[in-house]
Amino acid sequence: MANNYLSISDILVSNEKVPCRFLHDLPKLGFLDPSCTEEDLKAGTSVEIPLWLAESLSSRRPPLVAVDLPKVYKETYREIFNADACTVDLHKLAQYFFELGCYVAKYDIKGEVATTLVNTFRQRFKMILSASVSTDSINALQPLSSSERDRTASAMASEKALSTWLKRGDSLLTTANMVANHRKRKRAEMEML
Amino acid sequence: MDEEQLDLSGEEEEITADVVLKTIQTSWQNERLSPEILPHRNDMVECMLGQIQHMERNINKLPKTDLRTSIHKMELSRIKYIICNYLKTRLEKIEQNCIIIINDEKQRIESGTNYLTPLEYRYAQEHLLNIEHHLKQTILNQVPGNMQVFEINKMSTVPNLQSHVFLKANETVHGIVLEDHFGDQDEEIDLEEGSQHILQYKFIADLVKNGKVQLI
Amino acid sequence: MFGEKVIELLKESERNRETLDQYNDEKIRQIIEEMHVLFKLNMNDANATTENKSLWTTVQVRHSALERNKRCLLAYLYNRMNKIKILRWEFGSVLPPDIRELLSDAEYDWFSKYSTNLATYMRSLGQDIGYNGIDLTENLRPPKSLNIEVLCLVDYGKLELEDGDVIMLKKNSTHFLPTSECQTLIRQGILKQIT
Amino acid sequence: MDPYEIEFIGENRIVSIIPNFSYDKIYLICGEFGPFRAGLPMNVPLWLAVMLKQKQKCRIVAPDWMEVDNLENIKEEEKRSRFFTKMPNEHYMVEAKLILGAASEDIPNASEIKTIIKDIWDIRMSKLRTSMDALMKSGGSYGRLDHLTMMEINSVKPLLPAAMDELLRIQMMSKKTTPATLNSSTFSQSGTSQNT
Repeated sequence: MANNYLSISDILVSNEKVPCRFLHDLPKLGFLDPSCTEEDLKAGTSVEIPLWLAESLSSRRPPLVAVDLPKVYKETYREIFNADACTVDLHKLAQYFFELGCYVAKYDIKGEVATTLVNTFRQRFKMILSASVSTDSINALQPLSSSERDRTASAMASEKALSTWLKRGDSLLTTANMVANHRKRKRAEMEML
Repeated sequence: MDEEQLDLSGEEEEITADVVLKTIQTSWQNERLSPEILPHRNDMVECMLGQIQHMERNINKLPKTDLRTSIHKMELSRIKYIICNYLKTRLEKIEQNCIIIINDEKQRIESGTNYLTPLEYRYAQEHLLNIEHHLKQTILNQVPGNMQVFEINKMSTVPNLQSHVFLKANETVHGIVLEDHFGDQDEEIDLEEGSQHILQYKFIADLVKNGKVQLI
Repeated sequence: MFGEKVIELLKESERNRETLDQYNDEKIRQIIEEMHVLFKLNMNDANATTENKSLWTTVQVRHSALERNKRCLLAYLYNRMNKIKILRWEFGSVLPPDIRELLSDAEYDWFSKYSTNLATYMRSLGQDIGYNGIDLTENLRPPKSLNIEVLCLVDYGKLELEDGDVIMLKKNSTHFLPTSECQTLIRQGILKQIT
Repeated sequence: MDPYEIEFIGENRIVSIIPNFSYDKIYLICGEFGPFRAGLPMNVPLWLAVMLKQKQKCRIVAPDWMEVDNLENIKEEEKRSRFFTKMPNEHYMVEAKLILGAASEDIPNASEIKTIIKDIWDIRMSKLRTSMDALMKSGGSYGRLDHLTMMEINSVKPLLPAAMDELLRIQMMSKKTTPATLNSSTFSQSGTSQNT
């Protein structure tokens, strides 16, 4: 996954909220805290704000906020992941677990988040392996995080291409993807009318 | 039809058509499988295009029903597939990373080690202009004052040279260092002739370019 | 105001990765308008920082939001540009009206410019050695046989083959044609390979 | 790559045919073949063999390795070994699929051979999945894959390389100590007063 300025998936990851404590007063920005009724946001207030904003404010000199770890990266959850990462439903818990983790790991000075991320990723690889050849793909996909699902989907696609190749004689020339998809969508829209 | 002895751009060295074809095939396969754009092989492509043209003229002299006609046509369509796919793959990479490719290419042109053909280079420059024009037209010219800049450094995407690739060693290469990013310990491996590996592209990028390994 | 609208836009296009949605002119306009509002607020408060120093942090927060909005808008547009490029390869240089409608005027302009650049490149291929170009949108699949049997899916009309023969492509008619001459029609969904 | 592209590469392999017609040498770009003498075996590229067979111009000669006892041995060896054993050639599956698909009547014991080759393929594919998991668990940054054929290697793409890329990215990003800038620029007062 490209981690660049124009990447939509990176933008969606950085839209995830992280807990922060404001270190300075912020006049007129009370709306950032849903429970705040004042016009101004006071120093010391703890609020969940999107990662992009948190990163930008904490990288100022002096920092404007102190970023805290989201709960899935804290010790309680780390213990669960370290015990058996494969039992966790990441789709429910944190669908951008690895991507968000990469950003927030630096706020954990002891480096334990980094270790958990790496171990979790390694352990859960076999879930992708088995989901990609599973006959019950809906259930196999369920506990996977967003990027794990993407990876499984592309593995399934190559699995399918291979088994088609093994079964078929010749490759048929087919309608281009975009053409076919637009036609499918048009048909669906017509049916809805 | 006689076997062709092809004379490449007036150089002394003579090279047969089947060698040209093998070179193109290898370049195509490497281009498809490497994350970065590789030095062009326009000499080989043009040579093969000439060969195709020559062959097509000869086919036209044969009776339509002649078995040889369909055999030659089949071979030509196989070669055309490789050439088209090779050139198309390069265009895709050029479009994808055009900012960085143009920058690198400017330096390479100075040192005479260009990776792109003149046509490709022109295509890349035009492509970047088109992108810039569209983004300015639609967004940048409309947003508030200090947001209007086309920030070329942010827009630039780079090929991931750390991506993992499969390779087969064409000859034995000793002492490939698998650098460790985390300060633990670098590892050193040998690629014996015929052996196959998966590792980061950047460790063997030079070996792809000088033909000591083949991506698979 | 802080990038929520623009995220809806991106989520929409992320959901339909395989197709192009209608260009969302209205939403883009609203987002740009909001950026102007933020910008004005910032201008006013920046001038007032001499009296109230803590306004400075507020200005910085808004500036981050402006940058964020810009990034999201560019990503939205760039993503569509990539899809529009694919249209050129799959439909050719003339878009069917129902697809054309999905593009804004500026995007159609981008499509035409992309198309022209590509055409110029392809036309120049092999010119030194007497070629008049190579069409890279053909020969997309490894060739398997010289001729294939196809079913015509629409009333298309006449098709002139390289050898001068003219055939009528009528809906539900089947033909045995040279692969090289019908692959574009297959890609456009006019013919279907049966074998 | 698409399996058909790997097949396309494998189709350049040379196989033996027995033509039922006679003709002079043919000079192809990839080399010269012939002369064709009815009833006499000769070598041609696999794509040409299949093409001539479809036109009923030849019989395809079974490659040396395509033989029941030999394949049974390979299968046993493959089962016994923890590692991948060496296959008859680097495109064995493409060769088998094309020859048995186009010319099964030319190959003695074709259906038995088909079954054994499929068994060997399945054993190797399941070994491949186990090795991928082992590779990721043991480090996931480097692997040696001798004796895997191109089609087999292709079957683990994009999954294996993509997972290795992602693992490396996680390691690098999460170990970074300095805060990432996340594409934000620093605000400067002079910036706001421009263009107003």
